[in-house]
Formats: sequence, structure tokens, C-alpha cells
Amino acid sequence: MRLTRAVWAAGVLGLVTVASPSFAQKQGGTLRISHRDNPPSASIHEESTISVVQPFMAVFNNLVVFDPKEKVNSPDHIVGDLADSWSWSDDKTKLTFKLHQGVKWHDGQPFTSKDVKCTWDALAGKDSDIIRKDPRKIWYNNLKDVTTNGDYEVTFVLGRPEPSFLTMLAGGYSPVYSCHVPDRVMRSKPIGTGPFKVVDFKRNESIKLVRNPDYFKKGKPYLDAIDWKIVPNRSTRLLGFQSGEFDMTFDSDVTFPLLKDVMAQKPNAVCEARPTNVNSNILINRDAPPFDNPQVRKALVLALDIKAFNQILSQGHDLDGAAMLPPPAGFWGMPADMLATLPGHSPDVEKSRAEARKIMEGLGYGPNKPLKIKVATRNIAIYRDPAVILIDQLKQIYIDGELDPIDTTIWYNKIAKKDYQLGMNLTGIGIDDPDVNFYENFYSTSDRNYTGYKNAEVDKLIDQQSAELDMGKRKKIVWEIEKKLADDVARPVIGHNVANTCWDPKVKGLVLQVNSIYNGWRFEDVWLDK
Amino acid sequence: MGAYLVRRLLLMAVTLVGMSILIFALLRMVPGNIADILMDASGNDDPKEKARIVHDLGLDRPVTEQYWQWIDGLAHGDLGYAFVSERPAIEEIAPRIPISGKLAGLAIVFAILLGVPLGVVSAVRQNTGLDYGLRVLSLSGLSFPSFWLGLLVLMASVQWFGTIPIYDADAHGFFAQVKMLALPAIVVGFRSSALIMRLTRSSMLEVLRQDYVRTARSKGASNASVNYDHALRNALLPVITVIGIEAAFLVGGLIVTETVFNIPGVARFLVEAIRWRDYPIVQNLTMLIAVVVVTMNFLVDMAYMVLDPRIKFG
Amino acid sequence: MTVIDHNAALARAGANVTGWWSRTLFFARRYPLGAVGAVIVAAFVFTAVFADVIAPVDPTATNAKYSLAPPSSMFWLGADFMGRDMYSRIIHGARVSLAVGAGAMGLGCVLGIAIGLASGYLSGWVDLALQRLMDIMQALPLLVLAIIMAASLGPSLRNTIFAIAIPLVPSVARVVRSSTLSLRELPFVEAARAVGMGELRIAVRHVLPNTLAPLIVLATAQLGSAILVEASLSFLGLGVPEPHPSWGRMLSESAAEYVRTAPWLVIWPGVAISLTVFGTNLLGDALRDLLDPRQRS
Amino acid sequence: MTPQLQVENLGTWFYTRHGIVKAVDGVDFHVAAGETLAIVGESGCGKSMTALSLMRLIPDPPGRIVSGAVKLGGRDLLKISEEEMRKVRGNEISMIFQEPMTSLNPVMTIGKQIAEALILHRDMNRQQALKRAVEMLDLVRIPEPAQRAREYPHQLSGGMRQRAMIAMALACNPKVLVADEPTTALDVTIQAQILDLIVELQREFKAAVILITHDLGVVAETAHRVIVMYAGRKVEEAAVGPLFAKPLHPYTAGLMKSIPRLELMRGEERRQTERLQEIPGIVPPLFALPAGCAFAPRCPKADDLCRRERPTYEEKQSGHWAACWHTDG
Repeated sequence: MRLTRAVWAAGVLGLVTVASPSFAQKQGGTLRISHRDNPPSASIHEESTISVVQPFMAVFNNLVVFDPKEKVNSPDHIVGDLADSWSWSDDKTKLTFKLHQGVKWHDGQPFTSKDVKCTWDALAGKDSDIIRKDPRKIWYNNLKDVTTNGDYEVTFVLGRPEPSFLTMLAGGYSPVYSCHVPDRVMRSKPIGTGPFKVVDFKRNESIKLVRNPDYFKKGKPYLDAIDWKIVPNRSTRLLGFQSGEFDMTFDSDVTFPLLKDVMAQKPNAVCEARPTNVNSNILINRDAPPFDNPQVRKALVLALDIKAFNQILSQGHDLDGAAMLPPPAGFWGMPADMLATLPGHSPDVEKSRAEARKIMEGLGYGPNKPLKIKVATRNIAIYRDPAVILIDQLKQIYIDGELDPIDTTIWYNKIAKKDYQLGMNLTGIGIDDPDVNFYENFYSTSDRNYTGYKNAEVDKLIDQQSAELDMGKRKKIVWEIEKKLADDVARPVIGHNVANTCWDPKVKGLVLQVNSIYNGWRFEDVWLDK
Repeated sequence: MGAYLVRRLLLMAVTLVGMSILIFALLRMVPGNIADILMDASGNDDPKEKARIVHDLGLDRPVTEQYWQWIDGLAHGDLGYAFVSERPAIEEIAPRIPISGKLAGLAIVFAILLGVPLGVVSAVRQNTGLDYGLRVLSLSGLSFPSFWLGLLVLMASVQWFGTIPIYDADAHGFFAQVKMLALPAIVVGFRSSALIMRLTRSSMLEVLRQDYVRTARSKGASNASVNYDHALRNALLPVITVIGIEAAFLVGGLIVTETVFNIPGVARFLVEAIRWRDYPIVQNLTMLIAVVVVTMNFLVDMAYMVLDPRIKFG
Repeated sequence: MTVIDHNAALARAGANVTGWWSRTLFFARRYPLGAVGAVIVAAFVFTAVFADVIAPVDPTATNAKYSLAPPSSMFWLGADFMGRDMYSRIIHGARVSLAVGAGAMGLGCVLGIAIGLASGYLSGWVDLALQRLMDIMQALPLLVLAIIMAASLGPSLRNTIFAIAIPLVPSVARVVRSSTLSLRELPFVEAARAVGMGELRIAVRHVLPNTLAPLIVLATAQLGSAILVEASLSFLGLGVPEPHPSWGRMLSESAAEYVRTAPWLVIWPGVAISLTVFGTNLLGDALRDLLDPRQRS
Repeated sequence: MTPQLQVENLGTWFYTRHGIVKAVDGVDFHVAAGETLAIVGESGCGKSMTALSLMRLIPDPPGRIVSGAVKLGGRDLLKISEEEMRKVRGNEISMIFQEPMTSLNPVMTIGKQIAEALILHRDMNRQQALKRAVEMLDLVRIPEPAQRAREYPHQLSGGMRQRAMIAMALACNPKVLVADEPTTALDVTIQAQILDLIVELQREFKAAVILITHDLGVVAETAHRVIVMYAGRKVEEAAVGPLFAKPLHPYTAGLMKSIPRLELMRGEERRQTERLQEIPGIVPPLFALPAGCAFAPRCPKADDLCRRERPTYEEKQSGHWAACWHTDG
């Protein structure tokens, strides 16, 4: 099933999939959700965090979107949103969308193809007034031009075929912005075409959305309003959920150690575990001692006991995988038997560690002469916790690590300046897609390739898989890249995080997509059964 | 009196100007700025974008110019724009003031209601078991970290009521608000009540040693009359001072309590703003706190003059 | 006439108390709360100094198997999220608290004494300038100033000490200044001056020792508040960073999450902080009664 | 003349770290209506403690009245309950203190403070009491009494304050008035006025007055009889005339040498520089009294007998008592 050929064929039109409202849904009500922190801004294109996407995706529409009824985001389950239909040119370098007519922005302005052009021109790096930061510029390296044909047709011109391009447009990180709303407004009270309008975004306090009565999908949304309350303390958030103050938790807010308590206090809660599309990984400064020595890098990765990490951080629910989210949840990751052959993923940890110790002893280290290093990480619990475990594990191979907690403000500076030895890092991947992941994190020219990992061979393979139209062949290349990265100890992955999202049973119509937390938050199909 | 007032006001102004320089300088020492944070939030490290943000926010200008711009704005009632929300700073700060104000007010009321009577009882029953008990209680008030007390209160609240007070911005009406803020106010006020109780006690003991208390006794006044008619009024004068100053200094307790109870007041906002390197917010909020403290000190002195007939104006 | 037990009355008053031990016992009986405080503080210092010996295991050793393990014979006070022994962590936490508390108090006192002496001694515009500086520092609540200082300096043990010490300076400086002002006119100081002693020497040899009593009282109080401020800073994530086991931080993020599932994570660090500060406060009160003649009954 | 107040074998001890301090050690005396008895001595000799013992205002702890009787109108004040004692204080026996500034409640008006005793003991309501307070102020010759009654102590001069204190003490027409150094804190000119006032009012009110002072000049002018105290005990007692004519105890003699000439004192301020002859040495600490005569270490006449044995207190001449081995020499 996973190998089902995606329907890439040219000329095959995505059918209009605007679902007619089904008879059971009830209109009305306010959905109350707790929010974990203060979103840096409301502008999805400028940010890379679920804190922004989850509340504000409902304000916008994409051109296309992952089928909200499907559990797995995959290239073959993409449906129209603002686009009624789309088509590829014969050489697979031009993607043309026919836009829905009569759509209005929340401020009453009509939506046209110009808005699409404005958005992607800005994202591709042209000067623009609608964004001031562009964290996902690398996605559009291959986008040469955006052309319009009248108000309701727009064409994306690519430099080479890139099947993932449509996938990227379908993610929650790809809303259509308007030409006429400046970046400052987009960051504080954004204007979209989506099912909900922003009433108020109070920093550190709340986000209030109300139903857009003029939403172009007739009959939707069902909810009158969505109230987000920002509660930075997790126990307070969960207590609020348990006591009925909130109808739903923030995405992936309920870690496994907490799940038991939530279920005990609120037995009727519906909780769903899924990967968060965030993996914990180790940043290695390969340009400076001691990790400029490939031997030390290898010893490091051999010392890892991924199960132990997993056991502590999620009671064993995190997924062991390489760079891509592993199957079955992930669409692209390598199979388990192949994974076991990668360094650091062997089931026999003791054997690996013995090997690592041998390497270290060979380099002159030992119990009385440990290698002293610093492990940098952001001074936030979710970063610090794995770092503390890492330091503890490294003791096994004569590495005496000291935690170096870095204020979050200077974290990237420090990493970019290569002012670290080891770093514990979390990487979120917006879409379970090899282009998104590899280009962002491992391509030599990417902004977000923090470790400055440069490998011409890997770059070549990344480009190669990106242009590959045959899904089977492409997966093979993807796995090869994963293996190369692992062998090269590029960014050893400790685990793909898994956590729970819970809601009250009266919340209906919610479909969580298992391979990305960033894509399913339009809230247009959600209703309250009161 | 005029000369004294002028001198006081002048000193206040000097203090506030000094504070503005201090806070401004300290903030520029903080590693990282808003642009770093914003870039960090989006996870890309594009020097061009960062430079643009730095330029747009005027952070690339000389610090003296930045300082002057701030002060000049303040003089014209313009607090500038918050870096994070990009709204006028006044709009960010103003709505949070009444929240913290109400909490602090409630806490002080609680502290006085608890602290003064217990302090009096403790002094009157000096060196009895009751006195020891109350002294231990008041010392514990000074010893418990208020965030821990807050956590314990939350734990207890969950245990007994199955719920916790979650701040609701839409709660209107006096009782609804009091109900919502009561627990955090008790947590904040506990420390103050301990302070007030200690001071009331020692002040009361001091007064009870005074000659005029002996005079009152020599007139045949009863213990109660001596304690309450003669001693308490005199003992309360220093207590009023501490209440006034404590009211201003309550901000410290509010910081952690607003965090624990998730109350969107100014105190928590300050920490948040520091974390975000939101200079306009931090600068203005700090100045606001300093103004409150300095003004409270001033008012306390004035109140002292009014309440204590011995102190003459001038 | 009521029968009066002279001996009992005398014993209460402390008559016939001689020798070090009986004096100690007498004070313990006279100031029972102070004695309790002294015992707590002594235990705290002892724990901090011998943490390595007392703690059964390495406070930073994680163990997946024992994540959130409840208190048992193996983990007396339970284990935290990462399976670290809470008992050992709390014992080592005493070391952090003492380091920060005593460090900040010491630094604050040294700076405060220097400023206070300079202010009281040099008077004139130096005094005026220093006094205004103290005014400025006192225009912000202790914790607010400490937070801003801590944020400006970045998280580390040393910086935390510094961030807490600075706000403690003004109260010390004021006490020293006012003592200095009143002392410098006293006969013995004038006598010292008459025999040609230098002003600095007079300040250090004659004036400073005489401000000692109020300083000791103040310093004890400051030790307590320094420990509390450290806990608050760490709770807010601005204090002593991992891997130093800080009581305040133990109460912050992760512990707060497990309020229900693992209440021992919330209770014990809080008890440790409260007890320690309580001890210093008790001791401070007793010292004030002893050393401050105005308060002596 | 029957004594208004009869004090027998009064003992007031303090229990301190250094041991028992016998502040008042077996003191007897009596005072009749209209009579003024002066108790004289240096500070620390126990005279103030004697006064406070009469009022039962000894701070306990550390002090206790351990023995004796204080008989007023047939009742022993040391035996009645605290509540009954409260009815006595300010009513039958009242007191004027040394320092009128600190002895008046700074945050209460003068009128109220005077009225308080009246409300307590005379069943008056506030209006009546305040009205009576104004009358009392008038009586002690405070000008504009109605105005003064509304003022606070700090608004009055020292002399005025002491007048107010006297008004307060006499408000209930007490049988006994204890005046503890009533003029010490005042200017010399005012001292005389206050003393005159006390004498005059005593005649009017027929009260027994116990005047406590260290100043024999005051005694000569005001008192009928004198008791000299040293280290908690009486050392000499006589009517004013004989005492001044021939003091029997060396201590008394010493005190007399330190009196400035009365003529000089009157109307003229005492000059600070004009030091008077003083008794050498200081009052010994009461917990470390010598075995013999307490005054021996300072006494010019002291010999081995004095240092060994305490002199008995006996009537050396008619109505003139003293405790000294050398009264003849």
C-alpha cells in the first residue's frame, strides 16, 4: 500500500473535493484550546513552529492541501483548497492552478492570482512587503518564476522537474498571503481567506478566532469561534483540560508519563499518539577537535543507547529512525532491518560500546584520562533532558561531558560560529518529504544546515532524488542518503518524538495526520456535539 | 514644607533618570537581541534578513541616540513600539496594569487582615506558646518560596476541588474577579503578611516599652485599653510604612505567582519581555515599576506626616 | 504573698551561667527558635560541604528504568523524570544553594561595606553620588533587579551569584554608612585620629568592627533572601543552569508537570529551600535579639 | 495624723543573668494626707522602683515584688487582684513621671488623655470627661485650656506638658500622688513653677504626696519629711528641718554638698560649667553589694566595721533614723 504509485501523471486533474456538509454536523459553539507558549508572530511564512501553525492555519487557505480526511500525508492524497484544479506541463516543470472564483479576503478584498504570485515571489526571495523573514526559502530554490494568466490562473515555473513541489504547497506552512496586507499586520492580526478570522491576538494571553461568515466553502466552518488560551505551564494546561476549561490540548502536549494521569482524571478523553515530526539529534562540530577526528565521531555514535533515551523521554514510544520519519508512520523512511545496520542503531548496545571504548583507548583515553567536552544545548527542558542523558551515556566511553546551556537567543549564533563541540538539537520537519528535510538540513547551501555539513556526493543525491518521478526509485535514493548521513555521522538521530494530543469526546470531525503535526489544522470540519 | 517637597521630588527625578540609564545599559549588555530571537524562532540564520530587522528597529543606531529617542518619547507620552507584537508599547502594557494591580491590592488587603491582628496578638502574648507559634508561622511566610507555595496551592486545589483557578479575562463583576484572584493573592500576600506581622509585633513591643504606656497603666487603664487605644496606634505608624513599600515591592512576588497561576499581568510580562529582548517593553515596564516604588516611598512619607502629629511639615 | 521560686526565676534569667557549653545551652534555652535555626543552618552547611560523602549516588546519573520512580528504599525521595535520585540531588542542591547564597551574600557585603565606608567617610559629593546610586538600585524590587541582572549576564553559577549580590549591596551600604557617620565622631575615633592614624586605617580598624553587630544580623537575613532569590531565578530559568542540581530549578518545568503523578518532585526541593531559609531566618532573629541592644529585652 | 499610705517591708527584686538584684530591699514608710514625703537618692538607688512598686507597675519579668505590704485605706494593695488594682491606679493613687514628653501618648490629644482616667473611674461619658479635663487644665494654669485640650503633646512646651501630666494625675482627686522626678527634665525656671503648683494643689486636694527626686534642693523647698535611700535600702529618715540641719549619714551629707545654693537656683539658670562637689565613686551594682555597709566603698568614714557588718537602722535622735556606725563622729 505504501508503494502505491502516486498519481503524478500530467493532465490528471485533481477533482474538486470540497466536501458537502454531512448531515450529522452541528453548527455553533466555541472550541477552547490551550496553547503552550506565546507564538512569535501570527505570520506562518515567517515562522517555523507549531505554536504558529496550529492556531493560525485556520485563518488561511493553501492552493492545495493534504486531504484532511486522510491519516497519512502522502503525495497521492492532495486535494484542492483555493485551487479548483491543477496540471503539470509535459516536461514536469510547469505547474498550473485554476483558482476558485469569488473568494474574498477577510477585509473584503477579492482574492486573485496576483495574491498567489505575490506570496511565492516573496518566498522565493524577492523584495517584498508581506514578509520580512523567509525561513523556508530553500524550498523554492527550484522555483524560477510565478506567472499569472488572468485573475484565476497561476503557473509555477520550475527549473527542473520536482514532484515534491506540489507536496510542499499542500503543507500547513504554505498558506496564500495577499498582496495588500503588509508584513506587520500579518504578524499581529493576519488577514486570510480561511474559515476563521482573527479577532484578537493578545501576547502571552490569548488568540481569539471567529467564524468567517463569507467563507467560500459553503456551510463551513461549523464552529462559531476558537479560543486559544496561552498557558506556558504544562501542568496548568493539562489540569485545565482535565477540569473542562479546555476542550482540547495543544498538539502533542501530553507526553507519555503524563498520559496516564490525564486518562485517570478524565476517563472519557480521546487521546491519540502520533509522531510529532520532530527528531532529537546531535550536532557535531566536525571542524574542531576532538570531533574533527572521524574515529571519535564513530565512537560517539556507537556509545548511544537509543532505547534508553527513548525509555526516559517517552516511556519507549519514540520511534527509532534515521533522517526520515520511519515507517509505518513515515512515508519515506528506511525499513527497520536496514536501519539496524546503521551505526548507533544496533540492538546490541554493549557490543557497540565495547567497540567504542576500544577506539577511545586507541586514541589514548581511558577511565583515568577521560576526554573532556562540553555539550551545548538550548536552555529549555525539552533540549536539556536528552542532553543530560547523552552526557550520562558518554561516560561509558571515557567522555566526560559538561552541559553548556545556551540561552535560546544566542543558540544559532553559537552554532553558526562553530563555537561548540557537541550540541543537542531538535529538528522539526514541516512535511514528511525528502526534499523538505534534506534541502533544509543537509544541503550544503541551506540556511538551516546549522552544522554546515558539506558533502558534494550527498548534495548530488539530494538533487537526484528530488527530480526522480518514479516513487519506488526515489525511495531507494532517499534510503541511500539516509545511510550516507548516518555513516558519515552527520547528525545522529536519537529518536523521532511521539506524543499525545487529547480532546473531549464532544469535539468531532478532527483528523490528526500521523506524519506531520503541521498540516491538519484548518478546523473547518470540526464541530462540537453538545 | 515646600522646600522639603521640592527636594524630595528632585531626588525622585534623579533616581528615575538614573534608573533609566541603568536599565538601558543593562539591556544592551544582554547577550542577543530581538533580531536573534526572531531569527531563532523561525530557525533560519539569514544575515541579510537579520540586518534588515535590526535596521528597521533602529538597533543599529548609536546607543546614545537610541537612549535619547526613548527618553524623548517618554517625555511626549510615547512609549514606542513593542518589538515582538509591533503594537504601541502602551497598548501592550496598559491592559496588564489593572490585572497586576488588582492582584497586588487583594494580596495587600489579605496581608494586612492577617498580619496586623496576628502581630498584635503575638506581641501582647510575648513569649507564650501562642507567640512562638505565630512567630514560626510568620517566619515560614518569609521562608517559603512563593512559587512553591503556589504549586502546593494548585496541588491542593486539584486534590480537593478537582480543578484549578484559570485566569479568565472575561470574568466581570467584583466577586467573580475576587474568586479568580483569591488563591494567587493569598500566595503573594502570605509573604507580605508575614512581614507585616513581624513588624507589627516588634513595633508593638517597642511601643509597649514606652513611658506613655506606663502612664496609661498608672491611670488604671486595662490591658485591652493599653494595647489597643494607646499602643496600637503608635505601633501602626512604622507598619504603614512597610505596607506601603511592600505594596510596591510586591512585584517581585507577582513575577513567580503570575507565572505559576498563569495570570497575564505586568510582572510575568516583564520576564517574558526580557526573554524576548523586547527593549521597549522591558525599559518602560521597569520604569513603571521604579515609578511605583519611588512614588510609594514618597506617599508613605507623606502618610507618615499626616498620621504622626509629631512630624511637622517643613 | 505568692511563693516565689528564686532559683527557677534566676535560671530563666540565666544566672550562674559560665563556660562555653553551659552558655550555649543557656542561649539555646533562652532562644529556642534561634537554636533550632542554628542547627538547621549547621546541618545545611555540613550537607553542602560533605555532599559527595552523604549523597548515596551521583546526582547527575540518569537511569531509564527509574524514571519518576516513587520513594522507596532505593530512592528515599523518589527519582525524577530522568531517573536521577532525588535524595542525592537535594543533597547536592545544598551545595549550589550555599555557593550562591553565601557567595552572593559575601560579595554583596564586601561591596556594600566598601561603598558604605566610602560614603560615610569621604562624605561630600562622593557620598551624594553613592547615595543616589543606592537609591537607584533600591528603586526596583530585589527579584526584578536580579532578573534583569541575571538575563544580562547569562546563565552560569558565577553570574547568578553576581546577579543576586548586586541588589543586596544597597542595604549593606546604608547600614555601614549610617554606623560610620555616627561612629566617626566618637571619642575613640577622634583619639585614633589624634595619634595620627590614617583615615583608611581608622575606618578599617576602628569603625568597621563596631558596625559588625548590625552587619551580622543583616548578612544572616541576606543569606536567606539570596537563597530564595536563587530559587526564584532558577525557577524562572534564569538561575544556575544544569547540570548543577539547583533546588529552584528542580521545581521549575519538569517537576511542575508531574505535580500529580510524582508529587515528591514538587514537595522535597520546596521543603529543602523552605527549611534552609527558615533556619537562616530563625538564626538571624536570635542573632538580632542577641546583638542588637535596642531589641534586647 | 493617720497615715494615708503605709508601706511595710517592701521588697522588689529583679532576676537577671547576673543574679538577684534587690532593687527595693525591705523599705518601710508612711505618708499622711496633706503631707509630702520625699524619697531621695542617686539614680539606681531604688527610689523609682519603690514608686513603681506602689503602683504595682514593676515589669514582670524580670521584676517581682517579693515581700511587704502597701496599705491604702486599710487595704493591702499587694494582695488585691490586678483588676481591683486597676481601679486604684489613677483613682486613689496616681503618678507623675519624669519625662513629660515620652510619658504622654504622642498620638492622643491632651484632653483625651486626661479624660481617660475620668471615664475609667468616674463613670463620666466622653463629653463630661472632656469638659472636666479642660477644667483640670485650667486648674493647673494652662492658658486657653479648651484649645490646649485639643492639641497633641508635641505642640506643648515641656512645662505645659508637665502641667498636663499633673492635671491628669489629679483628675480623679487621688489620695496619694507619686511624683517621680517631676522637674528633672525641665528648665530651672519652670522647675520652681511646677513645684509651686504641686505644693499648691496638694493643699487644695489634701493628697498625700510622695516626691521622688535626687535633688535635695527640691526637697528642702517642698517636702515635710525625707527618706534617703541607697542601694535599695533606707539609710536615713527625718523631717526636713533636722535632716538639713544635721544629716547623720555620710551619704546624705555627701548629697547635700552637691546641692547648689537655693538662692542661686531661683530665677537663674544653673551654669553647666559650675560643677558641684560630688560624692566620689558610683553606686555599686546591686547584684554585687559588699558584705557590710553598701556605702562603705565610697564613704570617707568607712572602717573595718563598716566593711564587715551592715549597720543597723535605728532611731538615732527623736524622729531621726539612720543606718550608720559613725553617726556620732
